[in-house]
Amino acid sequence: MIDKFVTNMADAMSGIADGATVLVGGFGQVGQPNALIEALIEHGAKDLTVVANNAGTGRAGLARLMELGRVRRIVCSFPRSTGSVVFEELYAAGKIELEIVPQGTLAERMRAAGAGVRAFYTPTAVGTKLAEGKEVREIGGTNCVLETALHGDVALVECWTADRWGNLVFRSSGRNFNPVMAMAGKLTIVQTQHVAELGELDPEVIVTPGIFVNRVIHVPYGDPPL
Amino acid sequence: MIDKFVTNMADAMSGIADGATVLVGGFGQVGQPNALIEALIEHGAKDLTVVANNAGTGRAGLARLMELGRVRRIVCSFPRSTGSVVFEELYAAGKIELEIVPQGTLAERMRAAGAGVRAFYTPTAVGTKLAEGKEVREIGGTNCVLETALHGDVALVECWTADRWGNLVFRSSGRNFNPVMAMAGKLTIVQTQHVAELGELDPEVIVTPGIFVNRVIHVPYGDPPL
Amino acid sequence: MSDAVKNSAWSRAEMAAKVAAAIPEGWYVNLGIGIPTLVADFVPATREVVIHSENGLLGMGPAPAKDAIDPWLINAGKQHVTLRTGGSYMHHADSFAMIRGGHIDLCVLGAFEVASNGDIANWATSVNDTAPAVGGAMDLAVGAKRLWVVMEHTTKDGRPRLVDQCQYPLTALAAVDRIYTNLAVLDVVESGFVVREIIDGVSFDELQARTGARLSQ
Amino acid sequence: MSDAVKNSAWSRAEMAAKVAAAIPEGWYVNLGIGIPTLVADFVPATREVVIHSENGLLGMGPAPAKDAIDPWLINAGKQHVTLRTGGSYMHHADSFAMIRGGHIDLCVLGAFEVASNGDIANWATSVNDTAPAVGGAMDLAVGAKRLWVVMEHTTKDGRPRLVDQCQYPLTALAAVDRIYTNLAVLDVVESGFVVREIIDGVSFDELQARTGARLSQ
Repeated sequence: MIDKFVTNMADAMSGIADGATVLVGGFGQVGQPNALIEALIEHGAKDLTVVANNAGTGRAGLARLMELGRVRRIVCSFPRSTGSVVFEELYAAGKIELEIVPQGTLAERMRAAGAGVRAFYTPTAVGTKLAEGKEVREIGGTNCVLETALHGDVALVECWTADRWGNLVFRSSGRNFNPVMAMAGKLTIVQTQHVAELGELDPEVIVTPGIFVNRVIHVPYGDPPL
Repeated sequence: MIDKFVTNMADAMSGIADGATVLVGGFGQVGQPNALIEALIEHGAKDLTVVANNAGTGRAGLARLMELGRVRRIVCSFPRSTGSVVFEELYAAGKIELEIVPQGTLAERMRAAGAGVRAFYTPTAVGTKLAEGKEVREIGGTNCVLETALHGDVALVECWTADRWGNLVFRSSGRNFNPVMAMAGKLTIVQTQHVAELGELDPEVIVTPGIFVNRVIHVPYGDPPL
Repeated sequence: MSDAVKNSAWSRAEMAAKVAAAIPEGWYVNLGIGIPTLVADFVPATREVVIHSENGLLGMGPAPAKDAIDPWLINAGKQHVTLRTGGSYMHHADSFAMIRGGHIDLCVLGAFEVASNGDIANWATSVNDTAPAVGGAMDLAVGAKRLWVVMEHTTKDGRPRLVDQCQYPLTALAAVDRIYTNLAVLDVVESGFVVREIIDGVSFDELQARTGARLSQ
Repeated sequence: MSDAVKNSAWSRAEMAAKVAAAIPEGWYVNLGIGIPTLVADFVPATREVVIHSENGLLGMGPAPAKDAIDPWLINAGKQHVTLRTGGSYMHHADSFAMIRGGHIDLCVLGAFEVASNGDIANWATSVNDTAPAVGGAMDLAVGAKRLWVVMEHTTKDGRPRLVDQCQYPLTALAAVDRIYTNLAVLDVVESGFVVREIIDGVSFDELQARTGARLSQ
């Protein structure tokens, strides 16, 4: 019987190595795998590359992971936002590397990784600082930048309901990067609010089929903060 | 009020020009927009490029369109199948051009068109006849072929239920190429089995949001043949 | 500022209302942070305009009443919003496919500067800022069918924001189609900025004096 | 054929059963047309193996009873099938993302020829065929984590199908990991074909005599 559920965070985090690239789902406070991030802090892996839309806020979660010196590099579209104090400090002190990627290119690079596209040409960012050093090529009359697939060694994902095959559905804007990162992670770990029996999720409405999921842990943590 | 429904096939086909590239959904007999294909025959546009997984079977539908000499070129993954008699005749007589594309590359090229990716590198077909004349490049240790986005001037799509905004859901394996072609078509025309009131389709389960759809016509034609 | 400008300059709400008035029924529209967000409030409820938010909403509705907030439903600016009847949710790659694939009829963004060739600078506040937040601005500026900018005509200390060449880091090249400022509405065409409307009591020459590139009428 | 080969050569069903026996629980598997399709019938119902069909099914089940056919539910071979509890539907781009993105643990395909370096030829029946049907074969051969081939050891007129170099047009380079024939099971490793099992009563030398490339044990 396929059963991707694990019952404790040590099992959920098992095998995450130092130096790993970790994709972290969520947009704003919604759909963030907070319990998994806490578990990653506990787990101890260091020298990480974190891929997320933001560079953390406040001093908990991702910000805490950074503050502990465990993140060597962050890849994101929106590093500087309200409350990104830890990132600001580390960045000013030269203690963290930053790669800024346009949000759509970030999503598309991970989707490419998940879909076996090795690289692609996009007009986004042509002629800007974010295209510096990248190959530019005219395709059908439009200048495009060459962008490469962005894989994760690990993806941390939050969802609304999961079953034991790892089929996932999401809630509202909690979907965001989560399904894309699930595809792009070699080891995809999911925290779910609710557990469904196999077959309870309608095959027509499953957003992330279990093939993209390795482990699921039930964390009914409730709503994002208002 | 947005209302993408049209009530007759002449309105549905309006503006399809000679020389157009027409994407035709369906896989096997399932999810094929048969009524729209018939209407395209009636409409009269010629010198068409048709993109579909198969090159038609029997003497109706796509095969009929070809037999009438209206298709200059077909792009597909599976030209020669049981009953593809019309294609075979035309091809043997040099009366139709053929571009064979691996099925996954075909889907990905249309997805690229819909998603603004202008071209991409894939390892599929490297070292085969289907990569002849195409750029090959090593990316991360893997040889890849450069494939370009495949746009449609028109996409003909079949779905299970549609609402007046053009939101679509599909039935079972009737989904196949339809949502991908809906994204890739400049003018996407849909035949739907059922009509839903706006709001009846759960926002969590809409497969093709209305942004990808231009016109919908209600054709409750029933089940594909067994 | 001259008295005429002071008296008749359009407020943020007036600018947003002007943009809203120009959006026809049926358009798919993405609204950036700031004044662009206000545009939605000025589209009459009877006119169906479908608002896209890049974090995976199509058919975004207005802010909810305080006691009806859904904590799971936010927009790209992280504000609590609603979903209209007919709206749908999608993941980030599908959401940006809508933007990058040319399916959004109109994107409205704020900006620091717009050049007469349509270049836009709206993401980095100085060339020395090494960690600016780009978000979806570059995708939107390049991908949407039309890009309209809403911004003050000049900086607080009076420097023009409509210029021959942007000084701030660029967001996209030759992307802007129209600009709504507090003083005027301008289109960007082959030859540069064309003035479509000026606030009451201000002449073309007065507007030109506040602009860093040649205007035509 | 020698009597020993005649008597003990594996049937199509036996080949399929051998493949099935080697698939562990939890694998995601795509089965090509022909003998590979039969494999599903030999996976015990108690062992959860998730079958993928490239036309948008994950968790494909067996053929339905004649009076329980769903006309909307077919597989890549256009046969009517069922969906297992836990299965899901997806569109073609998402379905091939599973294949091309390396998420399928195993693909089982038929073939005309396999070369000792793992090259596979399975789509065009001759170099002169200008309109062969490739379907998803190239995507599967390149994309799946493992590629196993099931085929007769030789052609009907006795020519070897395991060769030093494929004569038919290639489907993919260096892609095959294992081959199940009616006479043997072979792995493809750095040095070429390695025999893992031979049918009863046939020697290594007899197998070598029917093979167009050097075998090792």
